Amino acid sequence: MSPGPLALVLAALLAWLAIGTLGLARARELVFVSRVLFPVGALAGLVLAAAGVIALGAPAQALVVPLGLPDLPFHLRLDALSAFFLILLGAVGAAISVFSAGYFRSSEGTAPGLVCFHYHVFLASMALVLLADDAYVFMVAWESMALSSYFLVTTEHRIAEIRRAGFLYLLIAHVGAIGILLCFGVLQGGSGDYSFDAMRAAKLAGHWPSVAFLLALFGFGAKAGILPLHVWLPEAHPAAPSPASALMSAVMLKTAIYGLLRVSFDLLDAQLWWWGVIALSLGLATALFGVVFAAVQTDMKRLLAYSSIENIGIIVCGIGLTVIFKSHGKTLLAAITMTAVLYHALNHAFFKSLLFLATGSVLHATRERSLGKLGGLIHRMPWVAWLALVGTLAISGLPPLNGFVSEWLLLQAFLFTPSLPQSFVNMLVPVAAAALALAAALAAYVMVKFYGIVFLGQPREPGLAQAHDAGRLERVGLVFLAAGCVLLGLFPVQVIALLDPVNEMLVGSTAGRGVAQNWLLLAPINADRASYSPLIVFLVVGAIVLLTTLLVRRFYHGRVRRADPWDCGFPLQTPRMQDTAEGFGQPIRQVFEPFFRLQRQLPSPFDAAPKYSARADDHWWHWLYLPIARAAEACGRFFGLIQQGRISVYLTYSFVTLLVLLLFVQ
Amino acid sequence: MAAGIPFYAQLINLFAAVLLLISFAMLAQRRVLSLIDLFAAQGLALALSTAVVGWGTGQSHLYWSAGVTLTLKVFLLPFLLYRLIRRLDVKWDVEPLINIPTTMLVGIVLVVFAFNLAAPISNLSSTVTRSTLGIAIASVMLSFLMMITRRKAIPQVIGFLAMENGLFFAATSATYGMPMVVELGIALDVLVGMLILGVFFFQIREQFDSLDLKHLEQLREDE
Amino acid sequence: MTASAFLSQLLQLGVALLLAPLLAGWVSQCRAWLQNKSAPSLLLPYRTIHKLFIKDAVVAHNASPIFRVAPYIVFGAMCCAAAIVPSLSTGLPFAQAADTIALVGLFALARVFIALAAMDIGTAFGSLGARREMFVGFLAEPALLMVLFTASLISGSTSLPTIVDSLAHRDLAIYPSLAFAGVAFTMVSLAENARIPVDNPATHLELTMIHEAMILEYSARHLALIEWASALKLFNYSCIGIAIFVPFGIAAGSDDWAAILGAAPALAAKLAIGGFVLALIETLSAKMRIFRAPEFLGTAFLLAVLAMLVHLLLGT
Amino acid sequence: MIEILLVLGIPLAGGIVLALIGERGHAPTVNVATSLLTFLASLALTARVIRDGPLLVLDQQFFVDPFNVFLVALTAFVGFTTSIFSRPYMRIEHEHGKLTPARLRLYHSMYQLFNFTMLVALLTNNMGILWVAMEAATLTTVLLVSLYRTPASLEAAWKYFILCGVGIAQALFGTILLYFAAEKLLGAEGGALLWTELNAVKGGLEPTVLSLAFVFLLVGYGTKVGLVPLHNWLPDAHAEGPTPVSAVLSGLLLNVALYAVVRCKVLVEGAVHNGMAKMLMMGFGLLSVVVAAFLLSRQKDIKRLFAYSSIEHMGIITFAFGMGGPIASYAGLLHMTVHSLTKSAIFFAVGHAAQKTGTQLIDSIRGLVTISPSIGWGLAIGTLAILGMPPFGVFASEFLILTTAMREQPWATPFLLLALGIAFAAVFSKVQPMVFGETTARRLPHRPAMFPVFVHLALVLMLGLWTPPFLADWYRQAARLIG
Repeated sequence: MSPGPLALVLAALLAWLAIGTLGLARARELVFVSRVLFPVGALAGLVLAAAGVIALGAPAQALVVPLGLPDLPFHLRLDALSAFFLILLGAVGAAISVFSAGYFRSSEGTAPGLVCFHYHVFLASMALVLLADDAYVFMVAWESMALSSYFLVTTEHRIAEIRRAGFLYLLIAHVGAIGILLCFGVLQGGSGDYSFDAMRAAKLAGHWPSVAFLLALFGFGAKAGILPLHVWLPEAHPAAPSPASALMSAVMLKTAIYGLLRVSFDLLDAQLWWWGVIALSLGLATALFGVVFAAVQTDMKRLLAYSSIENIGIIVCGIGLTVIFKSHGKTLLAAITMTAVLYHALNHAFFKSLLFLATGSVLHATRERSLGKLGGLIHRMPWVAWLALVGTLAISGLPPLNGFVSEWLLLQAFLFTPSLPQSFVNMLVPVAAAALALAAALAAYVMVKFYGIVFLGQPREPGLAQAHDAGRLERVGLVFLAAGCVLLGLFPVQVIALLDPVNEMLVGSTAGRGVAQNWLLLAPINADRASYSPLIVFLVVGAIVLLTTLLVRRFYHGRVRRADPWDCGFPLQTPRMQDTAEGFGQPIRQVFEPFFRLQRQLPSPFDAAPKYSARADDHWWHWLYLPIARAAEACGRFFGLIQQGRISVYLTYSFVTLLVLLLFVQ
Repeated sequence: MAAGIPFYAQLINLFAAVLLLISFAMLAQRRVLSLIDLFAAQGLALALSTAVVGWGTGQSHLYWSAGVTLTLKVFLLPFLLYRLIRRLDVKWDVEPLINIPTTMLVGIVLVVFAFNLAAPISNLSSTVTRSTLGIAIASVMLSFLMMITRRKAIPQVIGFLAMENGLFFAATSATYGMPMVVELGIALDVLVGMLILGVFFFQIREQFDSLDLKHLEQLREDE
Repeated sequence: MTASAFLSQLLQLGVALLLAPLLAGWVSQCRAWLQNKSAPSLLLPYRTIHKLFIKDAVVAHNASPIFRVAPYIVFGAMCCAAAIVPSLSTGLPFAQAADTIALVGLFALARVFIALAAMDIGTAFGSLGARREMFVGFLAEPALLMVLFTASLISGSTSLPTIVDSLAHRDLAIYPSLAFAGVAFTMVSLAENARIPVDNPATHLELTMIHEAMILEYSARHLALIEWASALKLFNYSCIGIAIFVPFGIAAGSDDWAAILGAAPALAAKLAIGGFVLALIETLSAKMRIFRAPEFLGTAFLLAVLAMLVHLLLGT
Repeated sequence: MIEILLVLGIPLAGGIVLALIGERGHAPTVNVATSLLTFLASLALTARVIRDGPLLVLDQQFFVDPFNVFLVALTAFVGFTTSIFSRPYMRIEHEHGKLTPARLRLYHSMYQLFNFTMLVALLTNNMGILWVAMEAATLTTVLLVSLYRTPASLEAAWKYFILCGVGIAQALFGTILLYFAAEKLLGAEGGALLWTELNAVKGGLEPTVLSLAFVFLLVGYGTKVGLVPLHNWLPDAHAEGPTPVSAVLSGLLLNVALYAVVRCKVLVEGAVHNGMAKMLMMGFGLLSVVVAAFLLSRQKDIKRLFAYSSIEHMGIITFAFGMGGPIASYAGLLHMTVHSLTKSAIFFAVGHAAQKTGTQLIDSIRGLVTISPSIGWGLAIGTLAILGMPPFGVFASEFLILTTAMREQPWATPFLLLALGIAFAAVFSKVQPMVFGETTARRLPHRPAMFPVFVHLALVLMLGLWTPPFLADWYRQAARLIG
């Protein structure tokens, strides 16, 4: 084995597999599994991230492992793109592992060792996806990833809902995987050589590149949750234990992004502008759809899941723009957009896992997932609440945190769009920018709802008074992720410089040199056109806040008196008078009514125990999935008619088949 | 019958015609016992034609083959079938699923089809008996049709055996017979198959009190 | 960064901080005149702020630190925004650190914090206000961004000083896109500054209030900071409007101090007119139902997008 | 040569011995021992072939080439593991009063004879003997299918017998036509039915005759493969017979029938160059995949479910062989191997599950992992493997088939995508609640014989990640042979 980062990555990968196996061997020993195995797994994650950082700057390393099919051994390759996503996986994975060490307790449905096994296989297969350099090992890793995460989703398999969610997840993942498989079938160009090197070299003629791209979009889109293949996401994420949801949302969705980038920018040698238009439109639709649905959710993990759909939409939209730029040879702009895409992927991994883990802690402390039964947890769980606040602000895209940086870059890319040959695309771009801005603003709405209802206000249920804060290991994980959000937000120039090799590789140009005017100032083209320095903004806001406080204390005073809330003088105040999740989402439900399939249950005026309920369902179920299911059922019934038990009829089939074939041959 | 072909070939053609005729007769026959008789007659025609081919072409192993056919299909199987019917006490007439005129019409279409099918092949053959291939195919198809149209177990089996006869005829007429080991194997299979079927009849009767195939229509997908 | 640039920066920040309450006072005075009421003093906002600072802060029992931190952050964000928007001159070195997108981001930051603080106490009004504020914000924010984008597209920059430079100091050109953007901006400003027809800053009627509902629980210095921040926000919006639509008179760079000081009367005049127009609009229109707000803001958003499209279509 | 004689002789002798000794206590052990010996003999044969290369022995009547050698080993192996599985399984069936000693005797004897016929069919070089052996395989299994003597099992056996009998009669006609065509080139005594001889002269065979012959052979052997619309016997026979029989039917018989089809296809392809054989096989394959996928969603009986899954997989393999080319044929061979291992493992697990819960109805089996983790996980893993989840071998072959199809026969891929998706949904949605969730059954005292299940699954896993070089070599040579 050649030394260097690849060796380190492989070591981490094997370590994960070994940990998983150990967990399986000692499945029932909770303390061993949680206090020993998970932290060691976290260490492996850190090693992986470090190796990724080293590999970003280094030339690509390749390795052939004599496994797999006889003519197709496992090709592994560590290049800049893989390295970037490995950093993401390693860093976020490490944090989630540490958190998990404190999270998994006994008396959960599945033995802890089994969870440990699936968890680490999941991690290892994601790493392998990123390393894969031929279609076979890619697919093996890809499906292992789906499978192990399926088992994580169905940890509590006794609940029928969760089984249903798991089934839906695995089904869509599998159909998507077949799409990817067919995509590789196109890419190999009939050569029978499935290594990525051969695919890079293959020159596809005619429509084949477009077919490959569309198949990739379909296949990876199913995993990423692009409309209309998103339906599994809001089901599976809430069903899984929180660390698993975090891992799926933060990292697994990114492997789909990785795959899309790998296929469209690495394996396909030229891009067509209309691919970009498709990706852009789909991405925007996904983003808007996701955020609007997130706004009306009442389950905190479902809300976050829809928010993941939104973020994936933003990323895909960025990919679309990159394709448009690249196809017109504007490599510098493509590099900027690509930077935004990668940056947002990284950011989303950090803040979304932070939030999912926070919901995990809340879930543990309160046994409650429904927003309507939470509230006021900032007093009971200060650690979780304050760290979640960082995540909330970051995901809302507020300066100076990380979410803002990537949105800023992406918006800049839209603004810099030069006039393109297709006037239709020219018109699309501003509309896309507007839609993106709308999605970002709605995200803030959603996150205020999430944070305000879970952590602020008064506890909506008496039981919440017993909630306890996260344990020490959990806190470490959360702090790590929150720190990541802050650092990624404050030092974009350094991060973008790190991304340069990836840009160089994918779009043939670097953004870093242009983007970084100096170490403080982020300026994509030049400082006159646009610049942003989060550190300065942070320091200035901080200084003003500090100065104001000091001055107020200096010239006036800092006295505080505690009293009951005033509330316009209303005498009776109960926690139930606060907005519920439904209430908070109601304006959005009203404004975006066509988005939903609303089912309201209104009480009659004479109802003794009036009950009101409103459900916002996904149209796609009724437009796409149920019709497919019904069509399949109808086909099944039709084919069932063929087989109606009578032997004469069966003999007739044989006979007719024979006659028809004889006629055919003649 | 064109002139100039040897006498034995004319004989074979005659037997072929008889075979086809018997096939039609079986298609039209309602009575089980008569079906067995017809089956035996078909076997006899087959055995004779095999022997004639052997005589005409000097292929001595065809005599063996004819002997096996005679023993098996003229004596042994009809005998077994007779015994079965006596033991099972099922001498009823059989009413086919499709009425007999229709069946006959379909049968004629099949014969035309079979002849058409065989025509290009027959011209390729070097054997003098080549024109009988079409008849062989036709009788196979007619037997197939018979199996489809019968609603009782025993006539269906007789159809199956008649189909085997057609195949044998094809083997002897078109190619002067298959290698001996194969023929023996086939014969053994037919015999064992018949024995197993016999066992089956008893089991079915035991279960359903009848050999009507309508009882055997429970496993299905269309509910 | 040169010393004069730094001075120019400080000067404009100071002007904003000091003039903001005055502008608020001016608007309410105009409004009173227009409505035939006796007008409060122009300096009333200063006195109110001072009075509030003196008082003891009353904080609800279950208020979390977020509640107490929020006013400072809102104030900080608004100050920061004021440091980006050119009022007298384009010599704003700090604007390099934050462009128009960051400006919108800062407004959003303030909005999110005030909304969170409103939800913190857990009263019915608080969460109602927070919900409505975010509701208004989700349409106003992208609309504002699109207005700014239109200007950015014209000038090829997202940095406000550069925009002003290019709009004010180049050859005069007529930009039809700015007409759309102007209407959109006016609508957004009304909504964002809690003005009629979207909100009414002078009411505590539960059915209508948005901004006031959020800050019901605040008192003393916290309330003072929030009031000041609101005034700053109004000032900022006014300056943004001036900078984009009537940038003439704003000095270029930070070296020509005569020009910078000369810009002051122009600014005062523009603000005075702007304040009057605002009061006029408020007087002439009626408060909308909250669910008419999305129609209002949606129109603004569409107009802003249209402005961009018009710019692309007609080009310059 | 001695190895071939052993491979064929041991099961034959075992069958006779088992028929003679009747149902004594040690009969299952004798059964296992016979199968073990057969397996060892096949290993010896394999070793011999690895050392010496292909064999052609006994007056050219038997031969071993890369195509059949692994199938022989596979057949012997699955035969062996199934006999291990059947030992406790049949004992418990006996204890439950479902079987009498006489029927157990029949079962053991016929089981060995069935193995014998399979091995003959694989090893013979004579197309006529191949036919005889295929027919004999039907005859031996038909009694096994009706072993329980329930109405349903009798019905299934009757359909099996008649449909396969009629089908295979067509194959005989095809064989006659083949002989008819070859005789002119090879002479009546010149081994005109020997496959090796035929293969040598296939270019000179008359195309018209061979086209017709192929139709008859395809319809004939295709009935046994279970190609739609000739498949109707298959689900019934699988569902109503004892589980070990279902396992060998799916795992072995279908393979051997497909082997016969492919042998014929090689000859026909050599003579007829219009791609007729390819088209027919691809068409039948696709039709089988699609129809089976839709029917999968209607199943209520767990064994029937997996019977349809066998039809689906046979369709995939037929499609692959039809497509041809080194990769697709290679994939077809691999798929034959892994399908037979996986499917028999699934049937083992299903058998135990059905025995534990006392029913074959899917809706009545719930929460297997709770009552017996090994059965539950065995079934879950087996199902995932058969559905084409990596890293199992089924995935490897489907990978190759699908990617090749995408380039060579793109029109077929939408159907494959649709069918695989629906099959996945159908099977997994039924198996998932069986494996997971709250259980409905109580614990039964007996321990399941899960050893064969996990051995099979381990092998399938291995084939997904690593193929032994000699096996890969055979696959490659056989793929070249198949074309």
